[in-house]
Amino acid sequence: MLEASNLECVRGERRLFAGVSFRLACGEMLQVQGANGSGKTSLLRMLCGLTPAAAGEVCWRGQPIGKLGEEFRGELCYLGHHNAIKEELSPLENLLAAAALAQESLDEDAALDALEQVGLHGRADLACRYLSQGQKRRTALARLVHEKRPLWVLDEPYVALDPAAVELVSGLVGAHLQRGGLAVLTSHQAVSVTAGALRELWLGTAAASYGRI
Amino acid sequence: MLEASNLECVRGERRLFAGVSFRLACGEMLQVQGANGSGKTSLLRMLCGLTPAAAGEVCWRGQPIGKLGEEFRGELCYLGHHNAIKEELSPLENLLAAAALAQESLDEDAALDALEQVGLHGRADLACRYLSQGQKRRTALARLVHEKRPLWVLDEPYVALDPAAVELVSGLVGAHLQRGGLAVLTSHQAVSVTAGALRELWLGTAAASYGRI
Amino acid sequence: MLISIRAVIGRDLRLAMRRQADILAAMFFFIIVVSLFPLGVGPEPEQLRKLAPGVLWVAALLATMLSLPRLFADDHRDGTLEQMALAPQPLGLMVLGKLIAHWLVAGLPLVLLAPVLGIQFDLSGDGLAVLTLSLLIGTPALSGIGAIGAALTLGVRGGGVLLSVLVLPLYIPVLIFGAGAVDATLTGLGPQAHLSLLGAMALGGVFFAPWPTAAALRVALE
Amino acid sequence: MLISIRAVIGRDLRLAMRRQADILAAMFFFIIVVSLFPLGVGPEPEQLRKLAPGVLWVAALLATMLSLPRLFADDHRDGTLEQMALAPQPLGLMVLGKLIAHWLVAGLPLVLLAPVLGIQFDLSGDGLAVLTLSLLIGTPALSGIGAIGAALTLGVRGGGVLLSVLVLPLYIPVLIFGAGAVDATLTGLGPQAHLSLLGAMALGGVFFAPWPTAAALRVALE
Amino acid sequence: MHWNSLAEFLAMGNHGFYVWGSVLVMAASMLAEPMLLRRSRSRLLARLLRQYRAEQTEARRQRAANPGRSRD
Amino acid sequence: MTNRVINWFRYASPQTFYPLAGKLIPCFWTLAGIFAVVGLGIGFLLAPTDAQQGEGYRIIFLHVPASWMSMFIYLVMAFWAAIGLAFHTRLSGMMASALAPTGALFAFLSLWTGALWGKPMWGTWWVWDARLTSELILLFLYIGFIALQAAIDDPRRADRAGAILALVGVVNVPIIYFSVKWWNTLHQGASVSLGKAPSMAAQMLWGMLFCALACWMYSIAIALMRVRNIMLERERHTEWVRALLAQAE
Ligand code: HEM
Ligand SMILES: Nc1ncnc2c1ncn2[C@@H]1O[C@H](COP(=O)(O)OP(=O)(O)OP(=O)(O)O)[C@@H](O)[C@H]1O
Ligand SMILES: Nc1ncnc2c1ncn2[C@@H]1O[C@H](COP(=O)(O)OP(=O)(O)OP(=O)(O)O)[C@@H](O)[C@H]1O
Ligand SMILES: [Mg+2]
Ligand SMILES: [Mg+2]
Repeated sequence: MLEASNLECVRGERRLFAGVSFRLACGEMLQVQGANGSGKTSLLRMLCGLTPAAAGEVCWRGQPIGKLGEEFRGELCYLGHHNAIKEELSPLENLLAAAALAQESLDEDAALDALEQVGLHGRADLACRYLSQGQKRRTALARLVHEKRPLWVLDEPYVALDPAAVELVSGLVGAHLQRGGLAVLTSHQAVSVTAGALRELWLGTAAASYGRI
Repeated sequence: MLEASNLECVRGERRLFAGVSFRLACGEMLQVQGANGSGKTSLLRMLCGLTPAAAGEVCWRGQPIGKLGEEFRGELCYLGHHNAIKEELSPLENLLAAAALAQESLDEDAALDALEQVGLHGRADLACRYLSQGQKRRTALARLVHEKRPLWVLDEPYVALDPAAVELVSGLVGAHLQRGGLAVLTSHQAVSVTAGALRELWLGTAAASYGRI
Repeated sequence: MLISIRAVIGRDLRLAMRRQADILAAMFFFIIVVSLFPLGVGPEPEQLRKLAPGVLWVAALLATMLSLPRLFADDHRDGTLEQMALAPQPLGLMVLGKLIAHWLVAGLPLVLLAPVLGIQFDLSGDGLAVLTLSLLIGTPALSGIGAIGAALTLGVRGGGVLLSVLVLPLYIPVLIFGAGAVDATLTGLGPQAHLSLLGAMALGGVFFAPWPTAAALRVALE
Repeated sequence: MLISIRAVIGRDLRLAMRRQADILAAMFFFIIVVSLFPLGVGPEPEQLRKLAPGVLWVAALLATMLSLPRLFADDHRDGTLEQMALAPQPLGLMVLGKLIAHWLVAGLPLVLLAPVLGIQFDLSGDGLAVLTLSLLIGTPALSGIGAIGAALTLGVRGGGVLLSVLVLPLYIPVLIFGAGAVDATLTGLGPQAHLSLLGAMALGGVFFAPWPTAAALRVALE
Repeated sequence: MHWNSLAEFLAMGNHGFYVWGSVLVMAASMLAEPMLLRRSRSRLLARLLRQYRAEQTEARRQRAANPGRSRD
Repeated sequence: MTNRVINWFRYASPQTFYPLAGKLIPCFWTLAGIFAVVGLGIGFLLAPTDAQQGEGYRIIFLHVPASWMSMFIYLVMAFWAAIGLAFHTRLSGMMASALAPTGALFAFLSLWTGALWGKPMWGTWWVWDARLTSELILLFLYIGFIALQAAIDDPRRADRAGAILALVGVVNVPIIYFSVKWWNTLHQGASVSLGKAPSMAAQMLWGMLFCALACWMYSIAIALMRVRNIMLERERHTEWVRALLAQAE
């Protein structure tokens, strides 16, 4: 489904990585690993089409994502370093607004249910400004609860979460894989998914192997 | 040295915690733990005197910190969720500026050395805007390398760091404790310090207040 | 398609309502700038009447401009803009939605206030009517042009003020025709010619601006 | 103590240099607003000469005001302000340092530009000299008063525009005496009285303002 | 008494519009303010009562559910 | 001595102030009503026609009290703000926020009645006269205060920020007033000049006095009403409000 071939990333005068290739099928998850600054975030943004690659190509269902455009974006769910939530709005409103933006239908009950699942019941109507760091991240992650699009790209989803929440998110990703979804994620913590195949990709000199896969 | 008695924290209509008391002596470290939103950040800010407590008192060397004022602040090093670095300045400039602000004397060589220790050599002169999330956090943490003030208050110092960096920071904290310093920190990861006594403080009851998680 | 525009408008309006201060404060800025002028140039009513169209239009322009930096900046900072760029519909449409919301929040209140402020400058009934009409037609153009500038300066160092440098020259035609319409009325010529030119600019601003804006946003996100 | 003020000034100036756009753009904003006016009100030189002091002063005031929201906002967002509040010296002193840096970056360029722009309005040599002098004395007061507003609206919803609502009324005396000094020169009365009042306000602004500002910053950090 | 007729009183020497315009707006706003306050007060009280009752029933339910265990 | 101080602070606590205010409100309303009837009766029924301005001058019975109140209330507000900053009493912040809307209302009414007066007397709704201008600025100051408080949701933060603003404002009000005054007179007189105040007949003076007293009583009553609302809202989790609610049930 998702295929990257010979990706190269150049930042400033630095070549972060080159020749990164992999292929990801349904039900598989790719964990991108590497030291700080090895280019994980850059790689993920390339996979989404946010940053152009210096060389190489990303294909989705066999076609380059640049060509697919909206068709590809309609199947992609990206979660970056930033939470993409508005501090003024409540978690509930944020969740509904995010769904509307992605042209998904999410009714209020489903949204409330999602928030409850990520442990924010009782906070659903409090402006996000007042939430703790971890609660903000949970709000952002609540999108995943009812997310049905096949490709998830998650950049350090576990940051700021407590262990219980980490487990919960792992469960969500596991369920997604079991449904036949794909996931690409980065994390400095060990990732345990309950289902699906886990593949790893090491960036940078740490393992001295571009594309061990 | 540092003593908190009966601290209470009220946010909005919620009482986050009450009756929190502890005493921390030289060479001891307190790890504050609790689920997301249990009030760890709030507690740390109280200990620094940034937020007034709803009830209770924080004392340093036997005197309330409100009275000590600058005297207390001169012995405190606080690192919050935010990195307190300017995106436009390079790590080197940021480090020097932070030292100047705290009225410490840090020469350029020492600063460069600190940056090298946190793994930023080669990046010392790049604007922080270009750094990765983890590298930004490392820049903020570089302050600790030559930090001699006795009380460190660190809010989730390990966030966004790779395992190597986590170890490095643990080593710094350990050395600080061995020198007779005090440290208060929060982290959702397990903390291992090489020296000094580790005490734990649990806030909130995850099960009771957050339902399913 | 319309649904997603509606969603964007709805969200932005809700945000504005939540902030309230935003709407009120844009209006007050307009009021205060207009009231500052007499303090700067002196209180003679004769002179003030002559200045009125220019001052009111310049103030409207500045008030709009001040609200521009936040048009995309908030969405950029917290990552919402990335989500919009990745949404399965043209970014231009969503920009159009944001534009409409921006006008409702930042443009319309100025139009409604203008007659009251005109009185402070001792304008006649006719003058007041044309002033209001010219603002009603002209402010959408201001929002449209402003959006391009806001997108171009997004995430750029010193964005806020750089924005005004980019946008103000483009605002000049709107200012000239807007103030010109009122002036023409006051001097007895008809305002029609000015107003129809203003209308053309407004249409262009609203339907043409979203596309370069969307392109600029994509560049900002790279 | 002086060392820490110096450190703050040095850091802020370095940041401004790094951003550059900031300084340049504030100046361009000033230039553009001043140049917009003749477009809005028509080109008669007689009338323009009368307007000159008012327009230049209002433009200086708006340009200063535009640079205010960023005075503390950046430091607040990235956590530097917390560090300042925890530094072992009075916060007021550091605010004073930031004020001085702000004036050097946002006030001084306006002073240097004023004579050039005054020529556009056909001001006499005397008028130009007094205009420049009045700006030199008055802009520190603008920075000082503005800092209070910036601190009060820090981290508050709709901060940017709320700030102008709070600050503009307080700016009025400065505007009146500043424009008044030039006016008095043009009409043949001496500017001394106005200028000395302006000086008193500037002293008050610089030495009094840092304390309420520091208090407001502590409130914002709570 | 200064006036000869009601009509004269209302005309106010041709300044009726201005005088009564002032009186009307001033009276209206000075009557509206307390009325709005009264309304917001009754709404506030109703809301607080609702919250209070909800809390009470919640507390009672919890006590019934796990007697012996005090709040944690 | 200490006893008295403690006593004083007892009344500064919302808990004791709330019922006290509740008892006082009807008294002030009654007084306001009486004074208003007397004042307006004198002003509109008994007072003679003014020689220069005809009947139009009767706006004075509304305009002057409103103008006075708008200025007084700002002073009182700043006073409470200062107390709040100095002693951290909860009541003072609440009083300041309770006064602001009423002050703004009076400033608006002063402008409105003044404009309606100006049209027949000067032939224009508005001139940039010193007094008028400073009243307008006063309205802006009120609005700034209200907007600032509305923009901060933590009441304690809102109180402190508002107090700082009110105090800065109160230092500025005289400066503004004199600067505006000077500004206007330095220019070669406006083409429309202020009609001199009518030489007042004794009846006018009494009328105005009673109207002003009515406005005072009104302001006190309104401020007490509003402060009671604010207290309930802010202290809804305290024991005394709960006791109150239990009673109401
Ligand atoms: C929008 C228009 C107006 C505003 C904002 C305004 C404002 C004020 C203010 C603030 C005061 C109290 C000042 C003081 O006591 O020193 C005042 C008093 C007064 N105003 Fe006005 N005014 C306006 C229009 C007028 C007009 C049109 C007249 C009459 C032709 C007028 C006549 C008076 C008089 C007689 C007093 C009482 C003077 C005194 O007690 O010293 N005002 N006004
Ligand atoms: N202009 C530039 N010149 C040199 N290096 C640059 C430039 N811009 C970015 N970089 C480097 O590019 C890298 C970006 O890395 P990226 O954000 O993808 O890292 P990451 O693997 O996500 O790291 P982290 O684990 O810290 O999130 C950093 O090492 C940064 O220093
Ligand atoms: N106005 C408010 N009303 C209700 N709750 C509030 C309000 N403001 C803050 N809170 C709550 O206060 C808590 C703040 O927690 P704090 O940031 O101290 O948590 P933390 O322990 O640091 O969490 P994390 O692990 O996520 O960083 C959050 O639970 C938040 O929901
Ligand atoms: Mg990264
Ligand atoms: Mg925290």
